[in-house]
Amino acid sequence: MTVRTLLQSVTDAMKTEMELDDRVVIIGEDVGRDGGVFRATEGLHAMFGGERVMDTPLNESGIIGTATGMALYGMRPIAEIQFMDFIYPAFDQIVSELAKISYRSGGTYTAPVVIRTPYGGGIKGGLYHSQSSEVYFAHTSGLKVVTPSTPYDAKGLLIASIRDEDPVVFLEPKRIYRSVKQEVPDGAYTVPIGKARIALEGKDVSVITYGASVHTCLEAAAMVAREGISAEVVDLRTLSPLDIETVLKSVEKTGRAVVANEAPKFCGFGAEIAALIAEKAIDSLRAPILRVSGFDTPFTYTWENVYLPDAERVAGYIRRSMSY
Amino acid sequence: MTVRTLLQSVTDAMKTEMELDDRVVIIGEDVGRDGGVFRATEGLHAMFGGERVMDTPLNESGIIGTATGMALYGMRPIAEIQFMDFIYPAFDQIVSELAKISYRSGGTYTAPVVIRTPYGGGIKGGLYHSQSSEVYFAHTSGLKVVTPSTPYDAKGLLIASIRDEDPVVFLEPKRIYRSVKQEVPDGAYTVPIGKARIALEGKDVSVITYGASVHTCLEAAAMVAREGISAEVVDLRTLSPLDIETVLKSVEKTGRAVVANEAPKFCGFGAEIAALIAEKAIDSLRAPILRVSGFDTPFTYTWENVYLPDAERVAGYIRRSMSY
Amino acid sequence: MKESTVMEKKTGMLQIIDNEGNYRRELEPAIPEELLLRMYRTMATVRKFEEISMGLQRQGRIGFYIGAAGQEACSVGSTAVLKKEDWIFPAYREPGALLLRGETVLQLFHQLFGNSLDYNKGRQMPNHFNSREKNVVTPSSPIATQIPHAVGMAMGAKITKKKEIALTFFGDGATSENDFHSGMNFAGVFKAPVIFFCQNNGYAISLPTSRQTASETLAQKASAYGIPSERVDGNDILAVYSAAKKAAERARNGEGPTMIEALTYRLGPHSSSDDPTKYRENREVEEWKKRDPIRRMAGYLRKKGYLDDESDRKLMDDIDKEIRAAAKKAEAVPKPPVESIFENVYSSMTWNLKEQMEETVGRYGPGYTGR
Amino acid sequence: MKESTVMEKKTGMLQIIDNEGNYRRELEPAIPEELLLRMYRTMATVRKFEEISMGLQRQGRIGFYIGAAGQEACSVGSTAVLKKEDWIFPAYREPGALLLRGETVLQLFHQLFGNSLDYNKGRQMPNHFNSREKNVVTPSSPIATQIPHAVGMAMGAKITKKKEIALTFFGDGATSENDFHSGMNFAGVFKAPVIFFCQNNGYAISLPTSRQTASETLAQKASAYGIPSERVDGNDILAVYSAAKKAAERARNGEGPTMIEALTYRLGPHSSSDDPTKYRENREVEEWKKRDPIRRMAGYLRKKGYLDDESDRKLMDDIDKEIRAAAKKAEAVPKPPVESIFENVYSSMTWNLKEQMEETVGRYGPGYTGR
Ligand SMILES: Cc1ncc(C[n+]2csc(CCOP(=O)(O)OP(=O)(O)O)c2C)c(N)n1
Ligand SMILES: Cc1ncc(C[n+]2csc(CCOP(=O)(O)OP(=O)(O)O)c2C)c(N)n1
Ligand SMILES: [Mg+2]
Ligand SMILES: [Mg+2]
Repeated sequence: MTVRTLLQSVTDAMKTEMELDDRVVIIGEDVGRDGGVFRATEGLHAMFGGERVMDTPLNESGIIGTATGMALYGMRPIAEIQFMDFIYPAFDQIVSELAKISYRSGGTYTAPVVIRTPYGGGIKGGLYHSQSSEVYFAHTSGLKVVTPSTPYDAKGLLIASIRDEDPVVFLEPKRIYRSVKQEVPDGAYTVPIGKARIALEGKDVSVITYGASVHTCLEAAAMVAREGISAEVVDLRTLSPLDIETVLKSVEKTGRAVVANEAPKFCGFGAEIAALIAEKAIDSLRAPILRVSGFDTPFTYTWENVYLPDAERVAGYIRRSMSY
Repeated sequence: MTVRTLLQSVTDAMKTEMELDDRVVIIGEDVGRDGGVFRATEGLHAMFGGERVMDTPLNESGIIGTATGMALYGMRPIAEIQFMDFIYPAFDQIVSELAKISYRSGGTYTAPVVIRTPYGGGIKGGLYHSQSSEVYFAHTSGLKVVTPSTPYDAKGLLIASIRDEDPVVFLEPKRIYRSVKQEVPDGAYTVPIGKARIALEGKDVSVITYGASVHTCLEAAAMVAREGISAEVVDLRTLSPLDIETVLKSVEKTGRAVVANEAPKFCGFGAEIAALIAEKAIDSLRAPILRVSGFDTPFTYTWENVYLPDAERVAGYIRRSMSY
Repeated sequence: MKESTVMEKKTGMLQIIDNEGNYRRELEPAIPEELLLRMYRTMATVRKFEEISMGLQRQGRIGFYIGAAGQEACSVGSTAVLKKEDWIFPAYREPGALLLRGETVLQLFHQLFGNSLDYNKGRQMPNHFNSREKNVVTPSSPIATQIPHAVGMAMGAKITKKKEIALTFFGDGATSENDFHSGMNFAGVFKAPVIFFCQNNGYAISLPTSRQTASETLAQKASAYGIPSERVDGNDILAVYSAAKKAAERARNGEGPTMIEALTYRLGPHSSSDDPTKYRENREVEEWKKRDPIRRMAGYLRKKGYLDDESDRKLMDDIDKEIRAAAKKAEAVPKPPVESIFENVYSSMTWNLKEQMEETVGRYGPGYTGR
Repeated sequence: MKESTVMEKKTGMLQIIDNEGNYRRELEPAIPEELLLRMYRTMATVRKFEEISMGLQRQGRIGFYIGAAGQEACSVGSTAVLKKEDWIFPAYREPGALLLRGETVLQLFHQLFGNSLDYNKGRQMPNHFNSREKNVVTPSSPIATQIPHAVGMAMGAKITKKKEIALTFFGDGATSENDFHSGMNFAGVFKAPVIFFCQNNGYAISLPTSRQTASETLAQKASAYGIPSERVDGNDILAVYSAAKKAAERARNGEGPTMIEALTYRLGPHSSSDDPTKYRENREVEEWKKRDPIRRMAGYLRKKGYLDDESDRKLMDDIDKEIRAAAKKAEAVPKPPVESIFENVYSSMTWNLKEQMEETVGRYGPGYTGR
């Protein structure tokens, strides 16, 4: 066990798998000598050389497209996109190709690519270094979408993603890259894809969340606990395939649901959670299903702290749900 | 008044606006001499010449990117994307640029581009000529998303879109391009963006839908009417900004909601409708909110008729809602 | 051979056989008779397969067809230089590549009918031929997306010190797409062992190549990526073969990628949905019919003494019978069962797909195939 | 001038002044003294602005900075050939373009601070300078996306028979992006009056140009699109000016687009977040410091008799004062009110934005500016 940040866990997961499996390679912009703009691949170029840690030209569809070709060929590429905000030039390669290769070929070809990308606000990145567009990928059949909130999960989920036969979009909450630390086992282990985690047990209201927002929600839960409200915080860990059972079990227990994330609200991932609850657990509900999200605007530089739901805002929604 | 198909109304809308406003130009693949693969621009190249009806190289981001440049310059470009399935190479230009230009420039620049694209299944187009990915655009702040279900609306909404200051993604339900006919006024008129339409009044259950599915839902409503169920069919017409008032009013009246569309269900547009109802009208509900959608798979060729929700499937959901 | 107004600009191109099959001995590649005859048979099969399939399409027995008539020498001539371990990343006008590698006409028909024996399980439109066994990688409809895949595969082969190379096909229109740019650039930078085979058939649906780009030739686009390129007469099987052979050798020798621009022409419509009279002159089509690659190869084979009237007639008869029998057989094969809709989205079925499958089976019955 | 190992490959480039300001008379463009001095002042302002802003960044008073030191001649020399009606589509290293057009340092600081006087209303990171009034179009962070915009604007000018032309800036890395490919190709096909100005500063963050593409030069990429191109010494204001002048004339005469590859170097880090010692040698930086474009221009101006020690010192003092005063002033300007978060998403506010705004105002109070 070593105390690691979330970022260090990401690096360690890649290193661990690259040592165990020759087929694992890294491809992306500045991932080599530079070690990545967030230092996620630091040291790996020196350890594994330029053929396994590939600096690419500045072109995201080339990164994903060639990674896909490598995966078709039997390799296990990890493609880094520098910021989620820059993933869109590769969108066609992701949604038309990567996501659909297994289906369109009747399963005769598979493309087990992991796309790692930092996402979310909180680093003063303004409009184009802060986005959370997970729903584009979660809506895309054929992709798995994973996002850890702790160093332990980051390592275990990333290793599971690398080993998965399906393409995985692995979203790294950059705001908490360095702020969360935890004892993390050395060597390989996996955290299963598709399984949520109860980050905090509670009985009055279910707060369903993921990524960096998990920590905001835990803070909010601590706030309302002082008012006698017992909030349960569900950390989804995987957005697709969703762990519907854990979500429903929690809501059936508490009778109240608040969905929290930092993406724009309209048609955001929170909508699916709300819709599923409204379809499958409506009779347990004692209050409207509330969503606390980013605003339906692009991200903003100066007002990022207002844009991002903070503990106080989440707590406000919890109270609103409780007092209904 | 002239009897027109939905497709003819689209053509007529463009012709009408091009005659009234020099700034309106058309840009896309095969839109010129060929008249477009669906013939939507037939005759316009002959009428307005190659400088206002521009055949482009095969590159969607070039189409949207140059259209955006023209719009910044004060023109009113209509960009055609041959199939919605081929819009993804332009995704970055759409979500990073077009949608965000007004916001990021503090409103000093605007980019009033209309992106027209045929979408949806029903023409034996298989995996890549049948997609309904409207939610990607509806989730993107800064874009308006419009989709007509009748020839009258097609013309009025398209003219309104061309005149709108904001970028509009105008989705044309290709399955009903030629099958729906209607008396349509000659000359210019608009149908307001952001206003839904009650396609059929009813009192027992609200069926909320849009595009080609409107007709499927009307058929389903006719089926269940024979069983004594009075279904109200709401045709959204605009997905973003959504006409929340009309939706809520209908659901508050009927107490039951079925959301119908043909896109994949998970994180699809139906989720937002369900979530909004669950947030704002939960107390009126007498049944779970149901969604009848395409499957959470890519589109399929051989089984397209099973993939697409037909009247019988929609009727099944209406009955399920009623018998709850 | 008369100069065309459409295709051949001032820049030269490699040509070995003329319209009558006369050939330039000093350039003639050494191809064994057996292989030459197999190439010829494959080209003729592609042509006949198209004729019959277009008929099926008009009768509504298949939904769509997208033909290769006039372009057969391109895919066949280039595929002929590969080893069977090499990989092919096709677009939609390369049934010849599959057939030359031994894929059966019957299998292609399974794809056209989208039946239960189709490798794709009926998920794609006709002409999206895929064959894992023959290393022909699943094509999609979006133009040019296969190009970076070919490059990635080739990079993979290089990294893992394997000898396999990649061949990818695309059209003139595809050179405008983003993925041409990214694929070519990555290939140049990583010296990937890949052959970029561009079939410049003069049009992208209705758009003539002269409006596709202001570049004099498509081949010269390769220099933007530090990649050598060659222009060949795409209706000349020997020219195609020779250029591809050289490119394959470069790739195998670690010298990196090559781009080939083959000047050719599609004699038919863009697809069964297209009306080419809207955008091109019949005169032009007639001009190109004179350069029919199959007739030209037949002329060559006759001159070499490998083919005569009788063997040619017999061959055509065989092909015709094989194809008609295969069409009949494939049409009789049932659809994949409805459950198949939900397979292969993920390596194991997720709860939401199971839910949707159960609902579907509830309605149509288990194993339903439409009958 | 010593040849660099990094940048100048065998292919030639236009150079007019050397490191000491000696110039080749036969190539010297005719630029009025007043304009030359304005260009010089602008370049010096850019440099000083950066020095002071990087200081503010280190003190945490602004969040980020992305500099142009060493590259000032590129944006200033090319902008100088435009008329004020022409349009500029910048990336992030062109404050010089705005300043030469008369935008104030104060306004640039409003942007860095993201305050209520920032044209962008505080929505973008520092260095995303936009000025509707000066026809400098709103830049974004994704690389190369401005290129097709410039082309579209130029196509629009051509269609509507206006005389305006477009100038767009981008880096060496940007030439690999999809939008370079699409923009260049559309410009070639539509003969759009646009100048593509590529600042090849040798690196895209950490990636050297030699790994960005296998193409010998970036200029030769233009030939893939039928576009003429020229390579110039990007640290030589006269060379930049001359090439841009020629390109602008071509554009105005209906001869279409031109690409300019300017060989330059960023003396500082990629941005305030970058550590360039990870990927480049100090020796290389030192080598390039000798070619400092401002020093070279100063040498030229002295030789022309337009500048001497005293006037230079006074100029630098003025600039320093102006900038420090502006920084202070901008820092004191309050943030835009919280309500502004919800503006300009649409031309009129939608119900969901109103709802979110009301909630926000409910929490922070109307007109809240953080104070
Ligand atoms: C991304 C994308 N845009 C548009 C289309 C529609 N489309 C199908 S084929 C085609 C033309 C392709 O031209 P070319 O590359 O020259 O190949 P050819 O059909 O001539 O063989 C177009 C525009 C598509 N399939 N994919
Ligand atoms: C689409 C996209 N991908 C990645 C980035 C991250 N990024 C910012 S600047 C940069 C390098 C740009 O290099 P170049 O075009 O040479 O311009 P320079 O910074 O050298 O002026 C990168 C990769 C980005 N902004 N946009
Ligand atoms: Mg073509
Ligand atoms: Mg650079």
